[in-house]
Amino acid sequence: MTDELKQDDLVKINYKPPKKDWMDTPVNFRHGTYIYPARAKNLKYLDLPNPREWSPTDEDWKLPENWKDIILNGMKERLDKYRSFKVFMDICVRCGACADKCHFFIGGGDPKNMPVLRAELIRSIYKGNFTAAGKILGRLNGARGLTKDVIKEWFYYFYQCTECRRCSVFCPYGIDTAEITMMGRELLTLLGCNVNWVLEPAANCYRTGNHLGIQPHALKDMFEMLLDDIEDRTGVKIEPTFNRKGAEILFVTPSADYFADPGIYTCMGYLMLFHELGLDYTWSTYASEGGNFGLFTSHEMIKRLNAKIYAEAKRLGVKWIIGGECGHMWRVIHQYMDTMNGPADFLEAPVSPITGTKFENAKSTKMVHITEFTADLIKNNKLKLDPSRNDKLRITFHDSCNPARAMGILEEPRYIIKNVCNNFFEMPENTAREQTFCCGGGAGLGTDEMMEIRMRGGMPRANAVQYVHDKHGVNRLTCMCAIDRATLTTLMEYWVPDVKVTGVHELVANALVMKGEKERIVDIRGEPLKEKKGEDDV
Amino acid sequence: MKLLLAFVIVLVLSAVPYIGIKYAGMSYEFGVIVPYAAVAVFILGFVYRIVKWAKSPVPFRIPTTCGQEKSLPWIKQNKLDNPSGTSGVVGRMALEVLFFRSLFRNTKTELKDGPKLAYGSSGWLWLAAIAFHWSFLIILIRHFRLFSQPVPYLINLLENVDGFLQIGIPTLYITDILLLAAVLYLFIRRIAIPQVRYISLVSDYFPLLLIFGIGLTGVLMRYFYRVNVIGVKELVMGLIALKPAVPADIGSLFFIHLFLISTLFAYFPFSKLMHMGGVFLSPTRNLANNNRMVRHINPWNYPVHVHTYAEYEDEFRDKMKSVGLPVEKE
Amino acid sequence: MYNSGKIITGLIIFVGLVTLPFWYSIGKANIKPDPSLNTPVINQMKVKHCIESKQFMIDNHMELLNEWRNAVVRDNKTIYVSTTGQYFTMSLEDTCFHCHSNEKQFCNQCHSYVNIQPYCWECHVKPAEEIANGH
Amino acid sequence: MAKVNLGGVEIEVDEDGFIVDPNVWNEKVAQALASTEDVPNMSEEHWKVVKYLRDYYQKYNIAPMIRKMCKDTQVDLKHMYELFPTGPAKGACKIAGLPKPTGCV
Repeated sequence: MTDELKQDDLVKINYKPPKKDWMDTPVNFRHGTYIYPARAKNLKYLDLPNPREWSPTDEDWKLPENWKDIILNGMKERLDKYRSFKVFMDICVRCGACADKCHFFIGGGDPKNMPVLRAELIRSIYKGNFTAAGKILGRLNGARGLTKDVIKEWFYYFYQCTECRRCSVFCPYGIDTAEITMMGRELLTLLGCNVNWVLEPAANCYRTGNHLGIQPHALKDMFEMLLDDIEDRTGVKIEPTFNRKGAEILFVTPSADYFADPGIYTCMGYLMLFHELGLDYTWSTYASEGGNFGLFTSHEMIKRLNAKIYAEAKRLGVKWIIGGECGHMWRVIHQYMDTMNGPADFLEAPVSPITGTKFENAKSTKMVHITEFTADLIKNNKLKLDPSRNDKLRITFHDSCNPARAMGILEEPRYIIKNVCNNFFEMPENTAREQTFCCGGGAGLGTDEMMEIRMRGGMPRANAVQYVHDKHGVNRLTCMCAIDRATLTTLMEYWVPDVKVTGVHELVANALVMKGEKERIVDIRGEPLKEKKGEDDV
Repeated sequence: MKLLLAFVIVLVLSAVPYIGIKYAGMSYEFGVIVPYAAVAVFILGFVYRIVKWAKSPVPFRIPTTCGQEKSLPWIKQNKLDNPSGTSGVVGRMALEVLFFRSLFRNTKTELKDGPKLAYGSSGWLWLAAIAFHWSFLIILIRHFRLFSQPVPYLINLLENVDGFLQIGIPTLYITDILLLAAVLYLFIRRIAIPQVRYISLVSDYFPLLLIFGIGLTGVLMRYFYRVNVIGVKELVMGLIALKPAVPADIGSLFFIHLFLISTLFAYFPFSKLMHMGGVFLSPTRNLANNNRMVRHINPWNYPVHVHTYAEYEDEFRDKMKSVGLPVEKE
Repeated sequence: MYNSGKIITGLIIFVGLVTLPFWYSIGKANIKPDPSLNTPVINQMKVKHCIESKQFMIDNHMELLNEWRNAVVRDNKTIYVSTTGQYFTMSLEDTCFHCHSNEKQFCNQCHSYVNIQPYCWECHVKPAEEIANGH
Repeated sequence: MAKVNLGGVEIEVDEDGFIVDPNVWNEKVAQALASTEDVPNMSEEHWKVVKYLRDYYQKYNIAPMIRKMCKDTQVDLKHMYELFPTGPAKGACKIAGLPKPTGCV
């Protein structure tokens, strides 16, 4: 995967744009920089237009005959529906403050990865077709005609944006490239120009309830395995319930948490925590996915996939919902769910049954972030914790883009981490909190065929980890996002191999002193709690 | 090329009134009709653009949060960068509009050997932007002395503050220098930084040069080539009293100044300069981050196809039963 | 969500601010300045002529006065030779106000019209108003 | 999608060479796929893993967690990488004719 990518080549970055105007520079599809197109079967399953076999490297993309009208009508519709889109199309002054804020530009130097230029890709079409000045002045005003090459360019660059919103922090008008990329992808969806890494999870999620296509019996089997491991390591036997009506709380988390390394350790953390609390909660196989790859497809798809959470909460008759550690999932839950699929008036405003704390900030959506829930437990001394069990870990924390910049959930995970481990080190200021850098693989880019772009885009993040690794001997990168847990793992293997990736609740799992547990000699991964002498890499 | 074109356009725009006044005696056209038309276009155009934006709803509440959310009571919320209510939003917008809060965060990324990425704070763009916008505003307000009779005391005060250095006769205004310097900086920056030059359009160079032209003609009139300021005020007062008359011998420099301003006003609503109004409508800044507390309404929310639980159970019922998962229908 | 109320309010404020000069001028008489030369000394002059041409004085009196001040105070020079070769004492009170003894009717006419506040009077004493009778 | 000759049969594969239809899989196909994944000879251990994957997939329509795969086949992860140098998810699953997993993995 990363074998053929040489770091020495990757870091030779030329930030100087070419002489030729960007409008005259066609896109070049090169392996490692684009994602395979969505399979026809996935488009069909989701009733999306123009299912077909094609490849971005083909000359002919098999677009529908009236593709131009589709795009222009689609743009008009979205300009009328979204003030953000309309305003962002109009007010950019091209000051360039965003340019070196994008991880893909920093790590690659492609000028079209400057957020301003990414937006110009679509703004130029807007000007040429929807503004008088653009129609009259044409290129002088940055307008251009809509051609098939434009569509190719859109496909290339809107799938080289992870919708991380870092640029929008710095933009004097708050122009949010995520919003523009989302529009671009919606328009591409109208032509059936999607990527498989997004649409297959979306189709899976639609059908089986989760991205990975885990069917209910398989899900059960996976949990058996996790529960065995927990028993093996702690001596505590846990029996969670699934699809149980009448539970007080529904718990929803990304499916990667119960399928893939290292997410499963975080998942064990949830299981152990809830068991220890004696929480009256249930998992669902129908709403078995917190993530929402609709966010990377279209607003309509967000709603279609997200609808399951409230529907299942209603069916099971729970009072409220807790959500696990995931990034873009929380963008959807925090910023879209209630508007799209609410009001959730069949639920109750969340109250922690353990501490009695009312989660005022979630009283309408009725869904609480697990780190809010756990931080409250710790603050109220409801957990017995032994942070020394994490002593071999020297930890730093990666703020995942969406929780940081679409929610502002910054202190809760830090509070937990500081209470469950003794060695915590922040990454540099310009790379943390609202200025955090993307893992390089968000928004549906986390696939192997994108490896070059991922390693480039992840470089700023990796570089900051390298910094704390060198300075403080950091060997564990904590995050609260399932995409992060997958993509940062690869990123670390490539750039900072001594650092492993973990979720917040994996650290909780290690530190949590459970009733009736046996003496812990291994951590939740089954590795010795204490480093053997001589192997200490601190 | 783009730069040259913008330069030529501004030159031509300066030449037009000069020729018109000097050789065609069109002082009424340039002194009355053009300014009236420009102000009308500006106001109508501005309102039109805002209304056009306003017609599109804000379907989702999508603030960019730049600090700690409001959550548990013992966690300190960053009320300005992540507001949860109206007062916070007003504060955030005020910081944004008056002090360019977001631009103030600007950093410069550098890739050093290692590879090591370094992020230095980079305040020059912010400084120039602040100097430019505030100077422009103060100069605009100072011009009120030509638009009012008697002149309000506040204008005197502003003039005194702006000219407190008491350099030269007539007194040098600090904002005059700041404006020209800032525009020059913004302009040079646009040419000198390769990435910024790469993204720059004619419509980026043009307003800078136009404003520089306005500032320059203003400064020339005040400090070097005097025009008949009494005549200027008579013209202006006639215009605002809707009894336009053009006094003789004002001096063509003034008409160049006036024409360039008129151009700016008329150009404003059709250009990126509308960021002045747009910044107030930016959904990532002007919304409270109270998403989970208060439901936001999307006026065009419509029903979509979903995969219902019933359909799901129908497909997987046997498998569910095989592992003891409860089902609705046996 | 349209927020039309807020937007309309904002627009009204904006248009109000832009058109403020129009509103401000309503009901106010637009009196043009009319500097008066009606002083006893000027009235007695056969040829009414300042130290330089009228146009020069209109455009440059402030700089001339500034130069005079510097010449007198810093260089101890007190004689000004005009372009026509006449000699004048560089003195605001003795030369200028000798003729223009009507500050209110002369200086202030234009100065207040365009809102200029010369700082002459920070040092100099304003001349007693002398307006010729019978005007 | 491209068709390649695997074990004497023309089979449709995706961009990464995973076979599209798991039902066309047989041992000959597996042999052919193995040679594309740096597994020149399929040993008994290889077959044990591949057959386990097939069985699991047939039962659950998905590849097992890597951890589970190691546990159930009694092949530890390190050895798994020795057997399948391109990794258990990519190499072993591909040889077993399973589709590539997608999502946050």
